[in-house]
Amino acid sequence: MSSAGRGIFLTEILDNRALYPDTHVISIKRPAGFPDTEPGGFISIRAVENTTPLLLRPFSIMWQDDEHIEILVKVVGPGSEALSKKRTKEPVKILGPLGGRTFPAPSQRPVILIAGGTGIAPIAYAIKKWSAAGVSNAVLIYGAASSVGIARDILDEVVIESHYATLDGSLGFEGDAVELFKSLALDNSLPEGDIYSCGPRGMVRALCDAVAGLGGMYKGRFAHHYTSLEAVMACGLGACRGCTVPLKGDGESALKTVCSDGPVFDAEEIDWEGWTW
Amino acid sequence: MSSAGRGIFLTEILDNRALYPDTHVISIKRPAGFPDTEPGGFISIRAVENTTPLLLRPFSIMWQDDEHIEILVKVVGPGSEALSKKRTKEPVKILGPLGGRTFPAPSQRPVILIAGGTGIAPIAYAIKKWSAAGVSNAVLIYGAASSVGIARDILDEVVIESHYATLDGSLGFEGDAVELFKSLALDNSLPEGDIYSCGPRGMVRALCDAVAGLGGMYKGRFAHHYTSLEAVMACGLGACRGCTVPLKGDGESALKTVCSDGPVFDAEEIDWEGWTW
Amino acid sequence: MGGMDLVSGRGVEVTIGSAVFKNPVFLASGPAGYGLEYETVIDLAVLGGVVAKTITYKPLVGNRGARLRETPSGLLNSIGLENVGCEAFLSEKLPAMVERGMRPIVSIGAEGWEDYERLLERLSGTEGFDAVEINLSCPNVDIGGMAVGRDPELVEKYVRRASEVLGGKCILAKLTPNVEDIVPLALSAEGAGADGIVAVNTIVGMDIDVRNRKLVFDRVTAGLSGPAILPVALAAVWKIARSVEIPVVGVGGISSVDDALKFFMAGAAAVEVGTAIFYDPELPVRIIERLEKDGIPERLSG
Amino acid sequence: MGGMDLVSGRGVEVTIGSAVFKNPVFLASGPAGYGLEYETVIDLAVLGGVVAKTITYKPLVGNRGARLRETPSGLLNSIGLENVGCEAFLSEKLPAMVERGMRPIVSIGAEGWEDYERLLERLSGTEGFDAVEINLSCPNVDIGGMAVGRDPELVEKYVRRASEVLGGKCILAKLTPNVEDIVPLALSAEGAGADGIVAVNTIVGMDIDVRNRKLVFDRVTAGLSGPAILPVALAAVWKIARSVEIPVVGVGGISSVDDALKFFMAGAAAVEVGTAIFYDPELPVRIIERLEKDGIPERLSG
Ligand SMILES: Cc1cc2nc3c(=O)[nH]c(=O)nc-3n(C[C@H](O)[C@H](O)[C@H](O)COP(=O)(O)OP(=O)(O)OC[C@H]3O[C@@H](n4cnc5c(N)ncnc54)[C@H](O)[C@@H]3O)c2cc1C
Ligand SMILES: Cc1cc2nc3c(=O)[nH]c(=O)nc-3n(C[C@H](O)[C@H](O)[C@H](O)COP(=O)(O)OP(=O)(O)OC[C@H]3O[C@@H](n4cnc5c(N)ncnc54)[C@H](O)[C@@H]3O)c2cc1C
Ligand SMILES: Cc1cc2nc3c(=O)[nH]c(=O)nc-3n(C[C@H](O)[C@H](O)[C@H](O)COP(=O)(O)O)c2cc1C
Ligand SMILES: Cc1cc2nc3c(=O)[nH]c(=O)nc-3n(C[C@H](O)[C@H](O)[C@H](O)COP(=O)(O)O)c2cc1C
Ligand code: FES
Ligand code: FES
Repeated sequence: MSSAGRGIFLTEILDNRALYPDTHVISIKRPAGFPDTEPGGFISIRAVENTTPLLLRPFSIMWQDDEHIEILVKVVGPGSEALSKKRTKEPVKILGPLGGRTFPAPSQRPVILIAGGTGIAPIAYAIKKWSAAGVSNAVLIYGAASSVGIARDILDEVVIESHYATLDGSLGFEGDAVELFKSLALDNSLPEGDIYSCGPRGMVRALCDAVAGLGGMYKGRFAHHYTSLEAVMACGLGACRGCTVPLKGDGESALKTVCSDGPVFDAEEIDWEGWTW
Repeated sequence: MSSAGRGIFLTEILDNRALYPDTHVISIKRPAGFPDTEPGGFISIRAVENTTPLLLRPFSIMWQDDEHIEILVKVVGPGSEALSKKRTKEPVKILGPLGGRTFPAPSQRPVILIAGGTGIAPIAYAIKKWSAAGVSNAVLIYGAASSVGIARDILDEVVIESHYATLDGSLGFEGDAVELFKSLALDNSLPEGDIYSCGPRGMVRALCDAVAGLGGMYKGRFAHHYTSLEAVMACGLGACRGCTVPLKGDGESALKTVCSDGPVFDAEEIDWEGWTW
Repeated sequence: MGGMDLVSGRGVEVTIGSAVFKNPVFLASGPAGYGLEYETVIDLAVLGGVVAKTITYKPLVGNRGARLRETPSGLLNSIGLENVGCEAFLSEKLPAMVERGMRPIVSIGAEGWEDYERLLERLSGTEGFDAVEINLSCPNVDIGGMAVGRDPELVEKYVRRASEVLGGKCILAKLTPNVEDIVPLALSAEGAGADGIVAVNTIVGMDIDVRNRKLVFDRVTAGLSGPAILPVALAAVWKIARSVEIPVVGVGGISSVDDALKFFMAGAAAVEVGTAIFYDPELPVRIIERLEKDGIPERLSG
Repeated sequence: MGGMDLVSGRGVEVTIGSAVFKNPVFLASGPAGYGLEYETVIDLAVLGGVVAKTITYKPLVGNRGARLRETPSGLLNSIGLENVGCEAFLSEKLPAMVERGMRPIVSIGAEGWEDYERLLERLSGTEGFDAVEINLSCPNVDIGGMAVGRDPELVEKYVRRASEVLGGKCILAKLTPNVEDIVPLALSAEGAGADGIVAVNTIVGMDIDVRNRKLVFDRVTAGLSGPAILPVALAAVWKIARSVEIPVVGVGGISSVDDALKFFMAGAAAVEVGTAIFYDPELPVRIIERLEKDGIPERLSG
């Protein structure tokens, strides 16, 4: 994603609805001049006027059209909590669009989209955007703690093959998204294609292990695995060098910034072992 | 006022109405065990959950009955702004009742109550409480920037002789409360009695000067002048020694704490000249 | 590191020198005065200790001018050691503290050496307390205070004298963070017989009233406390705890139960709550409850 | 003191040594990288100067482990001077900065004396910049940085060498507040030929991840910046401005226009905005607008 048109924008909240008690869909007025984005792109938001918390909070773009930018906000701390309380018409400052590398648009190969929890945000954007662009050979695997956490309605009318996993078994497969992926792969129910994932770090790492662990006829079936990562960020622009992720290197792993070298990375390149922070 | 029963209480907002855009009447549920108070008593409120602003904010009690504690909040900075946004049912922590010396209850002598701006809060409490207790020989002089700032309705049904001053002349006397006081005194329209005042420091100081400047037959007419002061406070309890006011002394003025030696002081004892902070 | 291991089932008593405190949560010297002022607000008897406002030999009136100023997540104060003096303290405040079930820790300061000796003399043989905190670190007075606390030799001299005169009592030395390296000061205090190190006092800062174009404080600078300084205090405690053998008492910016746990993990044997008492008087009690429930967190290795 | 006298009608140009800056508002070294990253976000050409990320002779990869941690009104960072090295800086970053209308101030650091000499050598005679800021104060590296900046003799040595080798350019010395008294360091720098003093860099602090029972930073401590440290930075600037003849550049916690004005009143000739660029990128421009409207506030007497 190019940085052209990137900026700090004063805009306003259009709508804020609680999807479930701790997760909100916030619709922000797309400011004039705010560029088009690709799935994996994100914005940073100033959640409060004062200095606690100090930094902007990054959120993946879940949908964007001429008038709206939509994000999914899970309340995990003071910043997300302040955001979850914002009301329609409240002014808000956003920095964006951010991200140096987003999810590549799928070519002919099928895509297997795997989301855990709020990781659904950029994945939902991908599904909606690409469905609209005619991509049809996509499969969604979406895991959450319980059926309450499976936000099916944010996918609206989009119909793609979808598989749900819940830890409590309240919807779909009982277990997590990675277990579901494995079971589908071993069932031969997944097409040969590329994986696009977003979710907690543990999930993405387990997914890498799962893909690597697939032997026999499944080996090499999933050529690419793109994943959108998270890290604590300050600038969001590649300036401060604060949001590092280690990629496998020759000797010591190389440090890249999640905000500007990512947030989308080749999952196989990540030095999971060395990523101790 | 004794400190018996003083404590930190978790209670809730019962009502918050904007008297005018920047001044709110906030009604707080009187917590179980919260003692009775006298006019001049105050509470300190935690306006935010986080640490900006850090300290509790002190507000005079404007009314108190079995169920309510009412305060008048003028928005002047982050703490009062946060308070002004609190909604019914929101939880709130208050420390109180605070104040070591409150307005003495009037005996037989008439009282002349003089309020400027939000200084009306403890004065209104005095009027309502004492009216209910049968005190009738009271006169109110109340000044504000404009008629909008004269909150007549907070005095409800209470009828005492009232004189209003507005800087823009939109209601009553054109000028400030002290000028109105002077003009009434020179007109011989004020009874011989004690003055109870609360308002900006400049107003109270000017009032002291005005009283002292009254010569001839007016001299000594107002035997006492009690005034409720403000200062930046941390503990509100006399512990930290942070909220000093200098009182005239033999040599160097003596430093007293507004929170526990006051907030009500004998106005004539204040070392206005030495109070440079 | 790694792993959750808070629950150790141990009691929460802490021993510093000759003194045993029933738990390691104290009120810091200053914000809460002599504790008495908070009497009806919190249950002071449940606290491990209450460090009284620093006393000097004679009463001090403290500084003129503004004494308090909020900063982002912080508080600047310039109280200037206003206190009732040792006579009134010993005859009025201390007995009242004891009577109300508080465990007093007597904080002592001085305007110079002679003053200090007189104060120690007056305290020696006095009953009602078994722990003393030497305030070697007040930034808001001209004589004594931080000026002494920055010089390892003076720290040594002051602490040694207290150990000699008050032999048998628990002697804590409270240090200033306004130095290049706090460790040599801690080592000096330890070498001179301190039973524990208290770190830290406030950090030198200042503010300006832009609208009125004037200095906020008559003495220009003041002492910064509150959450803003927690990272600095924590680093000081971490370093000292790795340099001395005696217990370290952590103070500076503690504003939540988690903040207190950080200090224990950094190596503190006890903590003091200062500024937070202003906006969350119940915090010390919540910390104690947590410690009693989960045990005192072990210090991190490293 | 007293009275409102901001409106002086003067221009906002500021001269430091041989360099004239069109206004006294700079971006501080580090948070904004080489300025380029903020290109589309703010109009960098209106700034008085952009202090680039500190460069060393060779590229540095910086620290492993977490690099950022929020604290109340503050930010701890442990970037560890990650930078592209002087070659890439001179061939790519600097020309790009100039091309985009920025007024670059080159921040230099070194891992030891030899490294420093090589860097100065490489910079000498190079075009494209006329001001240098010597980073004598990074707390996040083992060699060079703060270790040098705490020692008046080393400060003198480093600054003198820069003045010799880069003669003609404006030399700024950036100091650390992690000392007992910052004034002797400022005097050393002044004596060695610095044209201006920049105060302050970050304050040493640390944090602990309570839930996971582990240190946040691999190097244990990190550098604290942001509004939390403003009172400390302001006091440093106040003191330095009353001790040296050369201009002082104030940095530390500036988070509003009023904050910037405080530094001018304390005696700063210019200010730098660091951490605030993260959450309020437009702040430097708002400060400039205010200064252009009302003039640069005069320093307070005292
Ligand atoms: C590129 C990117 C996209 C993201 N997209 C989404 C999204 O679509 N929906 C969503 O709910 N969340 C998303 N996040 C995470 C979101 O930014 C954090 O949950 C939020 O910043 C936490 O702020 P807080 O003040 O509420 O909690 P804090 O108290 O700051 O933190 C709570 C927890 O979140 C972690 N955290 C703190 N700051 C960050 C940060 N800047 N980035 C990541 N984790 C952090 C902390 O380590 C802590 O464990 C995204 C993060 C990144 C980097
Ligand atoms: C005993 C007492 C009774 C009070 N009663 C009332 C009342 O009935 N109604 C009302 O609107 N206000 C009252 N005040 C003033 C009120 O406490 C302040 O307006 C409030 O604390 C400001 O907080 P802030 O964060 O909104 O503004 P800040 O930004 O903190 O301050 C704005 C202005 O208020 C002054 N101020 C700041 N803190 C205090 C403080 N603790 N005490 C006094 N002034 C301060 C500052 O000097 C500044 O000029 C009273 C103050 C005291 C001490
Ligand atoms: C208003 C105030 C008064 C203080 N007075 C003293 C004092 O008399 N003696 C002392 O050793 N420390 C004094 N301190 C410092 C505190 O004990 C404590 O070391 C410091 O504030 C840092 O802790 P905190 O951030 O929890 O407040 C005072 C602090 C404040 C805020
Ligand atoms: C992420 C980050 C990186 C920094 N890198 C540098 C640096 O490379 N060189 C330097 O001199 N100062 C560096 N600093 C310090 C700042 O320039 C500044 O002195 C300090 O942050 C205080 O100012 P502030 O509170 O406005 O940020 C850095 C600060 C931060 C937050
Ligand atoms: S957040 Fe600054 S480089 Fe990524
Ligand atoms: S506010 Fe602490 S003594 Fe008054």
